[in-house]
Amino acid sequence: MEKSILKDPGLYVMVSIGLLIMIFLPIMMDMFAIMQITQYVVLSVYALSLAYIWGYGGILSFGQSCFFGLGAYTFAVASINMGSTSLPFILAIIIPALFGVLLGYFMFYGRLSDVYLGVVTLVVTLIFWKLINHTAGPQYAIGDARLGGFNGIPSIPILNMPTANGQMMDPIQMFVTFMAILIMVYVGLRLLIASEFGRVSISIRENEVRSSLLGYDVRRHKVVVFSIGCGIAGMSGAMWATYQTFIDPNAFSLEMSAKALVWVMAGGVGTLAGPIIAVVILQWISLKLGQLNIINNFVLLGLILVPLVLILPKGLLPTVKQWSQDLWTIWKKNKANEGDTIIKESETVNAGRRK
Amino acid sequence: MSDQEILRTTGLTMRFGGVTAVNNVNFSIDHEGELRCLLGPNGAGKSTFFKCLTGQLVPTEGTITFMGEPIAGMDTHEIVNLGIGIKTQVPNLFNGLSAYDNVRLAAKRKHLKRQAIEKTFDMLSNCGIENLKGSEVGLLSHGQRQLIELAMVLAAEPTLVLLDEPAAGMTGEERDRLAFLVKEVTKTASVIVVEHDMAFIKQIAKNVTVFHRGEIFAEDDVKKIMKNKSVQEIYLGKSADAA
Amino acid sequence: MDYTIIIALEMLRAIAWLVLLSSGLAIIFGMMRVINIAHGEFLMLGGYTVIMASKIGINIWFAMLVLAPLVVGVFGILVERLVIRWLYGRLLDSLLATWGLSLLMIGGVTMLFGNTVEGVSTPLGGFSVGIYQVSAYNLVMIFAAISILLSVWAVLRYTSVGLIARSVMQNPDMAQALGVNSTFVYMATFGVGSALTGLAGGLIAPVTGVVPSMGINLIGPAFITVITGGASVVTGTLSASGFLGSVDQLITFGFGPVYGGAALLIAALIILRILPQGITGRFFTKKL
Amino acid sequence: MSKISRRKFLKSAAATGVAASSLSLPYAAYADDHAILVGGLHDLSGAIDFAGIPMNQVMALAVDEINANGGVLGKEVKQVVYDPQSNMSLYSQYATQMALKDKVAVVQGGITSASRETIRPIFHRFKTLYFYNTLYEGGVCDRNEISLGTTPAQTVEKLVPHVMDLFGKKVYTIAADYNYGQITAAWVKRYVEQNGGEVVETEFFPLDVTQFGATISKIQAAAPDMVMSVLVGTGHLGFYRQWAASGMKSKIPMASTTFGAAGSEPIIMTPEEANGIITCYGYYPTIDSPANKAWLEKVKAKYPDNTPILSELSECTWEGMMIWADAVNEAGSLEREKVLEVLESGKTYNMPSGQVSIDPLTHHAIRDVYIADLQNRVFEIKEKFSQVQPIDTQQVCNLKETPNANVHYEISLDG
Repeated sequence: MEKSILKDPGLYVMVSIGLLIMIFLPIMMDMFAIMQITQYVVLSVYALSLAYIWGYGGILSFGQSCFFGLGAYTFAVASINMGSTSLPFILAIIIPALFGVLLGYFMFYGRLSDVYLGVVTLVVTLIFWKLINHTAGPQYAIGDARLGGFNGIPSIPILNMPTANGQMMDPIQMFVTFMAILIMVYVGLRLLIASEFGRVSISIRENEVRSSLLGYDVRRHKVVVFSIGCGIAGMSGAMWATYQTFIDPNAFSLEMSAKALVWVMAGGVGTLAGPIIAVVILQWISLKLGQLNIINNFVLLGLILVPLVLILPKGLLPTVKQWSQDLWTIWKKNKANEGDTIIKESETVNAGRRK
Repeated sequence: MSDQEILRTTGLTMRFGGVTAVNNVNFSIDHEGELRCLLGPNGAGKSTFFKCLTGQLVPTEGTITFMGEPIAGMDTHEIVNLGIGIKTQVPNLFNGLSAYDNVRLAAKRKHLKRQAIEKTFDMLSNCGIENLKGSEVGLLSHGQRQLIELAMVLAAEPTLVLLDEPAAGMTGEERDRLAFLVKEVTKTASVIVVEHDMAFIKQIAKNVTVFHRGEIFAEDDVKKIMKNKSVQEIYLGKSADAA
Repeated sequence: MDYTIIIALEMLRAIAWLVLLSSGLAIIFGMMRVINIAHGEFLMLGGYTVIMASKIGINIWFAMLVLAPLVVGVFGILVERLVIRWLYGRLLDSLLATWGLSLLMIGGVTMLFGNTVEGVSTPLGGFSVGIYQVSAYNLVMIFAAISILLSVWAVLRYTSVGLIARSVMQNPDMAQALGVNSTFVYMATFGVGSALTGLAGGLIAPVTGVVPSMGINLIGPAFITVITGGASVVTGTLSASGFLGSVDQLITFGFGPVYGGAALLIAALIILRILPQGITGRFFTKKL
Repeated sequence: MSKISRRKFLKSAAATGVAASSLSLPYAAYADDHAILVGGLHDLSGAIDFAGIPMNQVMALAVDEINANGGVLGKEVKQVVYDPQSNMSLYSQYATQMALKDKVAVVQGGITSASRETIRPIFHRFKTLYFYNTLYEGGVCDRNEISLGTTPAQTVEKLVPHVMDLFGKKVYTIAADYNYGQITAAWVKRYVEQNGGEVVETEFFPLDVTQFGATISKIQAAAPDMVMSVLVGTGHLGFYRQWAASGMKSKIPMASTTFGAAGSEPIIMTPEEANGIITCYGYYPTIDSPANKAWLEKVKAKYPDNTPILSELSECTWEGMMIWADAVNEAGSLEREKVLEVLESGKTYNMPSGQVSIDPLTHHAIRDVYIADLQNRVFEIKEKFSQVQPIDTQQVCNLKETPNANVHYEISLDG
């Protein structure tokens, strides 16, 4: 029964794919393509932050961009003031995580749940968005960093190499670093989900009342899960800021929050790989659309999204899994009918997560 | 057996808006191993009473003392960790997980990893549901779910076990198993059972408390209660005849 | 003294504004548990209806009060049949689908009508309170808000349609078991909610810039009002609009619009923290 | 009196360092068929497509015109168009794509300051010549960018005395709460005071505000002689409507440096709401010159059905293309350095908007500026000022002294 995460082939497949991309892409593709893909990597980390707290903690946040933005602005302000980038990058994880603890305490100890939880996160995000938009005047500066209001903060330093000489990363190095971060976040989350802590998270997602009746401190647990997600979102914000060398209040926008929801939903709630795939596909589509100029791109995006929900209600990855399992069953049956030896059924992967 | 008082409520009252669901209830379980049945028609306040005991509801007035410690107003998980376990009226399980995972999540509260797994298997076999261990519990029958929930409650080795209509939806065989289990439990813990099934009550209980309109109406030996005219009037009527 | 009257009037108008923006959404969310992210675009569609109608010479009042609700109501029913009905009980999928719908509507309206269309001016003039000039149209909006709330209340309270709607709202399965055709009720509810939204969109058309992207600024306040109000359509909308609108206006008068907007959000946050089910989740629970 | 705060931003020149040095630099912008590629980066969908679409249309027209006159260096010019969908991350991606992959010879575009500050460093880093054709708050100091739009000093300096003569000395300023609004409001205050007037109140509005009842009451309480509006965006359109609805429009006159900047507000607003608003821009379609009339004909001929709404934004896009083509032909090369040298030579161009030259010190346009009174959806030009200097940017930027600058200075005025 007890199946170790380390025996899950899916994990190794994903990590190998990730490592292959990390190593071979810089050799195979031109600089421009690498920079494009770097963007998908950053947004994938962002998508993972919501995929984790929603899919494995049952916490639906409509305000994930709040932490994304907080991370981005933390990094921007800290790195402009400090000159170096390593400490600001760490701060960009810690500060959103701490804010996540605060907000989580406010929400979960207020017994908010369901859609109300969503709305509170949304409202908090709107407050941030409003306030940061209001910082156009010269009086709004933290140290050397002007917050800039609607126009945002330009000229954010590029990440330094973590080595001693601390050189600025070139696009390839940035890609490799970010890819490594993505792989680490993915593996870290998989391990976390498979751990005892993760199992409790899932039990809370499944049945909050029963979890507390078993003596689990549901609220504290949720605060921890939430703040882990916030820390990851903050880190992705910092990656975004340094990738773009620019950040504006759109980082806090509802659109940014909605995107995270869309990626996770489209990729499949309760999976980690699904949202990453969704990021790549949907971002790629929107990029390609902008180059086509056939009809209004909002129309096209809408025409893609609406049927997507109707056709793939469970999201991309779970549906594809389901289909391939079905196909497998049919194929097996045919084989059996042909009188071949029955293929030993491969056990479905079920390491602590639900299909 | 120790003589420490297990549970005492004083003036326990729970109001929802204008409705008083539990009214000035003074109730006690005096010693370890006691098994008490709660009777009463639907809406008499039994389930609300349970919810107050487990901290799912914060009582409007009154005190609850468990093992000498006041627990009214504490959080559910804190109370549970003091040693109260509850099987709710409608089985409250992790529907997406297997029976094994369900019970193990409970066992983990008291035991370290390896012991927890042993405990889980013990409980599954004690409750006669070993064969269900891999099944997703959302897909099982009501009776099976009752047993799984019972296994979860017992896996955490509570001092006081609250069982809300445990026999509902069970086959005869399952019910016998349940009666046996409940008796086993009283060796190490006290038990409060809410039940309508008189045959089952007779099978397990000695002392009975009757709830009516949120108050304690009568409290006595099971045989005497069943002969009590006014109790029969408010509640037992048919069941008593049937029994 | 005049200034006090002006502030009071502005508060009423701000409240009416929130009622108009949110009542259609409240019906759809409160009764169907469907989050319509495209709500802002439904308002926009109402606005466009008025503009297009008055462009071809239709009386503006007729366009606002009849055509806008009609067009958006029919559009709503169409959307319900094509998209929403597959998503009942799937709150989040409905969110994703309606987000797609909102993009589709912004782009579609831009393609069909263009993003720069000639607006209509506010009917009625101004009137004066002491030295101050106030738009008479403010009174129209306040009156419209009151009428909408009253009629929704009366329909729910006194008609058999209202009873059916309430029963479905309380317990859809049970209502179905009693022979209520809940498919039809849902469709009708979405239609009515959309029509009210269309009416609101029509009514605000003369006082806002009607452009395809106008919904973005409107969905936030509408959504927050509905959630803060809680499950009861009429009392919830009224109490939340009343509270949030007053806070917003008072702070705006005192400290400026930035703080007014922020105060509205913070007020909503505090309410949700104290009353996690919205205002009517705790108080007025028996009200409609 | 004024102090220019030169806030020392970390230069994103940082960005030029390692990254660019490892790249081969794209100044030979030939496509496979040997046409010369030029990039157009304007929002064609989303919230500000009303501004982006006309700019893109005019750019296409300019490309046609250039090709009809024999192209550039004898080669055909081809437009590469991407739609950033009002989305900053797409802006940055497309900018990178144009610079690195398409290797375009020049890019015209960016509308909001945010979009410009997203793409400007990218073009600077990859040495792709960039024309920004929108009126903005001023202060960009980057030799790689030519900014053709007007800046606040150019318009406010002329508009304020004009309207103060007309209406009086007490001014109430309402402005959008962002850079452009804040800076323009500061210039308004400075020029009102220089002309012996007083700004009784300056109020800032977040861009999502749609309700202006409180402000309208406050303005009435303050009883100014005129209102100066620096409102922008779709939410703020509500102000003009609510202002007219309350009956105030006939009582307190209004001037603006933003109303109708992209040409759409006068159409969305009814004449009852918008008549009499005094504005000041570098271009109006109603300019009475042969050059402008001929240009309007060309636009009409190319877009008989979907004629774009013309404004300073679209006209400057035309200028951007024509000036670039002229400079390349004169330089005889696509090499950025040579083209920039021609652009810095101080040449004067005859454009539909009048005389335009490029200030070699700031790379901003020295241009004619007009004041117009809006009547029945038509800007009636009241006054023309020739060869107005971008003095705001000139205060902070000198590209002769610091040719490698890559900054957007915040121009702030104290007192």
